[in-house]
Amino acid sequence: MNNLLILPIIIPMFTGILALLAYNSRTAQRWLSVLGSSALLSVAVWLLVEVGRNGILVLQVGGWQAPFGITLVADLFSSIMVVLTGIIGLAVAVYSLAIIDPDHEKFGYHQLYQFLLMGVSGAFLTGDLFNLYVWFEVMLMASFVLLALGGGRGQMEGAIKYVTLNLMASAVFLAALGLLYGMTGTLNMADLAYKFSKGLSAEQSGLITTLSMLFLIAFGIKAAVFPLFFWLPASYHTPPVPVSALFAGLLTKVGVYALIRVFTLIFTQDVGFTHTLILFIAGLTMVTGVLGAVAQGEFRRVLSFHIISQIGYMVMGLGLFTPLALAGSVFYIAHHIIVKTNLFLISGVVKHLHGTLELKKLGGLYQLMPHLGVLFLIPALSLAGIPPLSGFFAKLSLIQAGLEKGDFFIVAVSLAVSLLTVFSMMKLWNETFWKPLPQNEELSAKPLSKKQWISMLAPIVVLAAITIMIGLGVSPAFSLALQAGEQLMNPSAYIQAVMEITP
Amino acid sequence: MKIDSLILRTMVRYLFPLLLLFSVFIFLRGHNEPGGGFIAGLVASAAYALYSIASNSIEARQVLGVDTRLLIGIGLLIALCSGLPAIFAGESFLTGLWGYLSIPGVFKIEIGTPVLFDIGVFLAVMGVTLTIIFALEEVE
Amino acid sequence: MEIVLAFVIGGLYAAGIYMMLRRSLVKLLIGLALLSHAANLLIFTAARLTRAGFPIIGMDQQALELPYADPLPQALILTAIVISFGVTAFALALSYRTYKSIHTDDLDKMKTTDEADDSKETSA
Amino acid sequence: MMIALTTLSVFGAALVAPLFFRNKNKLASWLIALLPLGITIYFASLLPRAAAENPETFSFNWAREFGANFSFRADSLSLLFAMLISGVGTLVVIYAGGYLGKNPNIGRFYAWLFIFMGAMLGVALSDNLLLLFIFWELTSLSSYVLIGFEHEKESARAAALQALLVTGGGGLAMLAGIILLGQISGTLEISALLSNTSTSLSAGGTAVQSHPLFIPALILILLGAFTKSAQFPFHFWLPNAMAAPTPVSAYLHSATMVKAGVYLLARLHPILGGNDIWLYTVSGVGLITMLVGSYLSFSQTDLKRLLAYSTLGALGTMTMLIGLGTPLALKAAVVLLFAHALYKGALFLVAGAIDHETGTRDVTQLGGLFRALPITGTAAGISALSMAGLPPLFGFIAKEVVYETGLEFNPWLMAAIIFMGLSTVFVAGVVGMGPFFGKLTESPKKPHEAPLSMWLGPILLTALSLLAGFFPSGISNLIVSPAVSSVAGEAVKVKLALWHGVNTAFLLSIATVIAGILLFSIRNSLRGVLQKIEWKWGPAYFYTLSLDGMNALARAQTRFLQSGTLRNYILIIILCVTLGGGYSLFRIGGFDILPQHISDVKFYEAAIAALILGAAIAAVTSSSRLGAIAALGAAGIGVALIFLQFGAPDLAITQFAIEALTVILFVLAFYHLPKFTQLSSPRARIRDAVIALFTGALMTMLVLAAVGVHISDSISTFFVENSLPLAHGRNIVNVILVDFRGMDTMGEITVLGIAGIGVYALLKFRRKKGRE
Repeated sequence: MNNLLILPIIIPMFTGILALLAYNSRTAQRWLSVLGSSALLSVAVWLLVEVGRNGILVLQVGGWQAPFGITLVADLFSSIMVVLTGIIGLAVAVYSLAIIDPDHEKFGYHQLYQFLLMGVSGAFLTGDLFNLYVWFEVMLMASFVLLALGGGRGQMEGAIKYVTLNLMASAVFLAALGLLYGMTGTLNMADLAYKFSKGLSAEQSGLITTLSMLFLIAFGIKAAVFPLFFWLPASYHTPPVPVSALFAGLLTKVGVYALIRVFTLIFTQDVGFTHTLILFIAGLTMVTGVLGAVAQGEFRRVLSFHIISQIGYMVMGLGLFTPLALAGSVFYIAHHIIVKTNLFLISGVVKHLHGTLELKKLGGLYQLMPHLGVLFLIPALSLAGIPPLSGFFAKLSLIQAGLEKGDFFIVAVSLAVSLLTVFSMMKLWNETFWKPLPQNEELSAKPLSKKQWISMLAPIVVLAAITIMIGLGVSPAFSLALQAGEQLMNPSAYIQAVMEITP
Repeated sequence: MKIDSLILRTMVRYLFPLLLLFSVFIFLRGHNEPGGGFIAGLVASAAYALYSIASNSIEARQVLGVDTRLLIGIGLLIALCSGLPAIFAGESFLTGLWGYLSIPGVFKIEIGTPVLFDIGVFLAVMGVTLTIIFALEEVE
Repeated sequence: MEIVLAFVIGGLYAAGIYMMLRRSLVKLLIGLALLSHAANLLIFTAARLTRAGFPIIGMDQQALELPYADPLPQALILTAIVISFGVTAFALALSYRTYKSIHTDDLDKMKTTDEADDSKETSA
Repeated sequence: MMIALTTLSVFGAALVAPLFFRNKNKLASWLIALLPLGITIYFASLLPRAAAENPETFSFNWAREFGANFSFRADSLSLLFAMLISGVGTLVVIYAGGYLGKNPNIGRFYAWLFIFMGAMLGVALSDNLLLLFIFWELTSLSSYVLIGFEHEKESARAAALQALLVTGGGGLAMLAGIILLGQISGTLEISALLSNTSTSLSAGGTAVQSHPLFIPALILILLGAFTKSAQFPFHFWLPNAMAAPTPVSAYLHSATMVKAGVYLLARLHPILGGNDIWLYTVSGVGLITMLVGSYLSFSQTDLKRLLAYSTLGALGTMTMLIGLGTPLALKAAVVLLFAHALYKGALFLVAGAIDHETGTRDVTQLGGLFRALPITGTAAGISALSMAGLPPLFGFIAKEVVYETGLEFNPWLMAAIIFMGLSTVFVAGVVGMGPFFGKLTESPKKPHEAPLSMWLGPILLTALSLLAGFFPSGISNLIVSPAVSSVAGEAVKVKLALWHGVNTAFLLSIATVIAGILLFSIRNSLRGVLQKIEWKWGPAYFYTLSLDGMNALARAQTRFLQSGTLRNYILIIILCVTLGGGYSLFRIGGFDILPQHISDVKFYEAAIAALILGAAIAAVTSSSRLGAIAALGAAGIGVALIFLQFGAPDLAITQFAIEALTVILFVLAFYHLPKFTQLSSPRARIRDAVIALFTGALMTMLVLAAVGVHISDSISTFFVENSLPLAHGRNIVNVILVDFRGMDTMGEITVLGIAGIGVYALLKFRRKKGRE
């Protein structure tokens, strides 16, 4: 029993509700959003510290013993993810204050924002498959509205695709869930793992593997892996920048999280088939994503396709399925959440200055704001894997794991993709910062107050600092990831903690 | 959407309180018989929805008295808060705490936080349904 | 009966998917609604069927008599129904809004956000 | 400790440099040059210790998990290289102050220059391969920014990107190689690799080299070294990188960065060398590069490109020599490395001064400048003599050793070396003599002597060439000998002398110089002939081709995958479900899993089933919206009846209510939406129908399988038993909803609440006028 686990869920819920009740006051909502996000970050850090100190924490919600009630579980992986949610939540909340439209605020921006955080935290913490479905829906519903809020043509088209394809994912998930319950009579993930670990007949195990395909597809859509990623590039560049930033940082990672969770805990019957398939998908995801980015001519579209490509790396760790590889995935996710959010936030500054993000129309920013240039380079190079930034170690660990395991092909692919990432990041740099401002284009910045500038740039600076810190102080950060990887590879501790059985 | 009909209006005048009563009834029996907060919420909103069809959404909103979005918030808040006493009692979040509400000899009912939770569900569902219906009606 | 229902479920899925593959946004929505019927029925069937025996303990009883229908999937389906209601309502509002701003419900004409090289301003 | 601090202090200088130059202080560059100067002196003070095989080291446990330690080691090879970096660096820092004095972005320039310098020092001094790699990549990055310093020019941006992609790509290969090497040998510390008996050849170990993964590791590491040192076929980036400001070219592209690859080869020679692959690959690639660079330098007219191609020739020579690997060859490599840095650095700086003072770098437009630029001209002339290999300059000694090495092997190799020698003499003449002597030609700017900051560097470097020529033994004992020992992996005693007496090498050398001078005298007609030969199919062509190809591929695949058509997206997802599910079912032969305990079918149940199916078909085929909605509602009611029939009254009620509400919402919304139209072609419809039916069939099979396979009993018994006593409720479904699984319901009403907010926002949000 540890009610700390519920706080990352109910703090944003509470904040969201208060913001909803204060629907008439923009000021109150803005304050609530920042305060609530800060509180979320604080409890998340607290949770991580507790988990680091005491091992896996469990809360049987409602006091009903697993597997009967709903169990919340925080292992290292979960709590790392919740901390990241807190960081991004706060950063984007502060950033939003500067540039989000008053109309958006009037129609519930801050409320939806908090509900989204609630859904994300819930998804990271739950130990129950159906409950995971519910959190997914909370998250999705909030993201639907945020995506469509106040939109014109592009935003609506993006939203239609996003909504439809994500609903398909939910439908597949729900069907898989129903079938799984039909066979096993339980929904608790640890209980499922426990029951499977007691031995399955060939027929049973084969059917479970078949179901795992459905889960792979459902979570794969949410994670945006090949060939299920279409909703992402269709929509991520359409909403206001803070919304893109939040989505880019957190949402796909929930899908990756779910993939890693179920394919380390539950579906390990036929690793030779499932995880090899996952590795294959990872490679294709990397390649198609990065090629997509190369083909784009708009700042946020380039970034969106890069998300896909990077998802490939995260999934690659799962496909390799060794402690080091999973640690690499965890580290990669952490790194990517920080870096990608930051890049989107920077795109917002660019958009503010230029009024557009079409690369053709951009230019001259290095001359104008050299500091912004440096702030861009830090996450961009980190994403490309230039040492000693966080992205380098993320890739390094995966490459090491791949080479150790002898999967040379995927290593070669990941290295080649890495080079293409450099290429397209430098394309952004070239077009936005180095290239002189094209003729007959002019900067069209609406004046911002000093306060607005601070709330826009402070999150960017802080996230960049985190990237550098993770890079230079990689040892503590990665040893945490390694522990998380070990926990994922040996789920017995997880099962014992949830089922409260002693070995 | 508005249907101007005397018969409808008269009918609604009688139906409206009946439906509200019925929703309370469904809510109360929900813990032991088919029913519960969700369905009760739907029935209650049906009452207001009918009212708005018979007159208009502005009047229906006036009769309701609170903004529908506020109703959603209150419902969610009650549901959330029903889980909190358990925390202060040293139990897991959402653990049901039960007590008896009674006037000796007159009546005695069991009351617990899950009932509170169900009230939250009731209000939230009502809030959502009415928000949607009124908003749709007000689309030009 | 499971076999019959399995085919009904298959039919509902097929119908839903077929509708989702149409070019009209309106048909897509109907397809989604059909899919949610299919999913609900699937959970219900996969968890095995029992005739009669409501999972409700009678006022005069202290325990449920066998056989009874499994209450858990019912609760799950209830949750799923409600969620899909919310989603459907939202999707309807979304398509209304889309139609208002694009003036078509032909999905094949909603491609601007995916065209890589166009210079049209797409975002708001 | 100090040794790590030197590197870090240079990075520190990068941070403060922009502040230094903020108020255009003329002395700033002199002041900040004190840092690399001090570092050079410090390195010099370490030489005796290094020569005595007791090098300064420092180690700090950094990224233990990756085997990356912050460890430094200053042996003679490292110090030789590090002193080049900091020494030439000092001069370049001063020089750039004059060259870029008026540039508003000079602060930024220095910041990146110092980052580069720090990274280079890191490469030279790292004792850990991963740490070395990190610095290595930093040099690529900083050189990217430096090459693109004049980033308003398209050509500068393209050249910067090209350099980054080529060296960065090689770097990535090298990374894989390093990791493999580390996994084979169990350590990434260079000193440990060198001393470990299982890894170092000279220590007698062959375990590493006989490992099956050794050859891939070797080749990957070589790729890194070759790209960095612009070896064939990756050489094309170097001439293009001349788009950089001249101080950068002098520093990066002649004295230091391009030599990093050579340094790496030298450093790892005792570990990776001594096998045929090393011998043939390294010396072969070096040889080709030497020939290509030498050949291409004949036809150039741009001062910097001339120097760049001749640098290619020199880099090729060094690589070839290290590939050959005999003590003599290694000695030649080290001496050439040193001598080349001195004379080529000086000549690059001179080229910059000429460009700066006259406004052109085209040798056909330059001549007779000596009168106007006497100091620069002196430096140029003497350095050119060193380059041409004339005594008593250090270049002469270097050339003699290289020739001796050639003679040690075979006549063909010797011939190739002589070709290189010819081109060296030629370039020395064209760059160092041509512009200063002969007739004064018109130039865009009226020439003046360059300022002190810009001639100091060439003069000092030239002086060093002279000094080293006169006192070769001192240098040989202090640096060259121990450095060659490091490269060889065993103690090698090296003697350098200015005068060897008349031997074959000397005679050949004299002949080369004479022939070179002849070529120089007919340079214009020679160029005319050579420039007619076009090399369309060079590696640069393939670079462009592959870049364009990649771009085209990217666009094509994106247009294909991300087509914008939602139907296709849905189709692909559905195909994934069908294929993934179907294949995995097929794998286990699961198509015939059938339920064992099935309940019979009652008539009215069959009727409900028929109702649902009929409604589904009607919904699909209906041509009117209302019809489809009615059919949808009918299907929903059918589902509700099934619920009722099989013991789920709550579900049935909810389904009825929701169905009614949904139908109302559909009708209300469709009121505002267009009518059904037939949009798809009949073929598409048939295709979709087939796919839909397949998927439906799969779902049917899965349901049957799920009903048939029973792994464990449902947890529901618990709810049934505890609902009344513990949760105080008789309606178990309701108790599950509000108590046992209250969290789900909390989430569910939140979803509903959000949907409410969303519908409200979508319907009520008015876009401001004029924004769409």
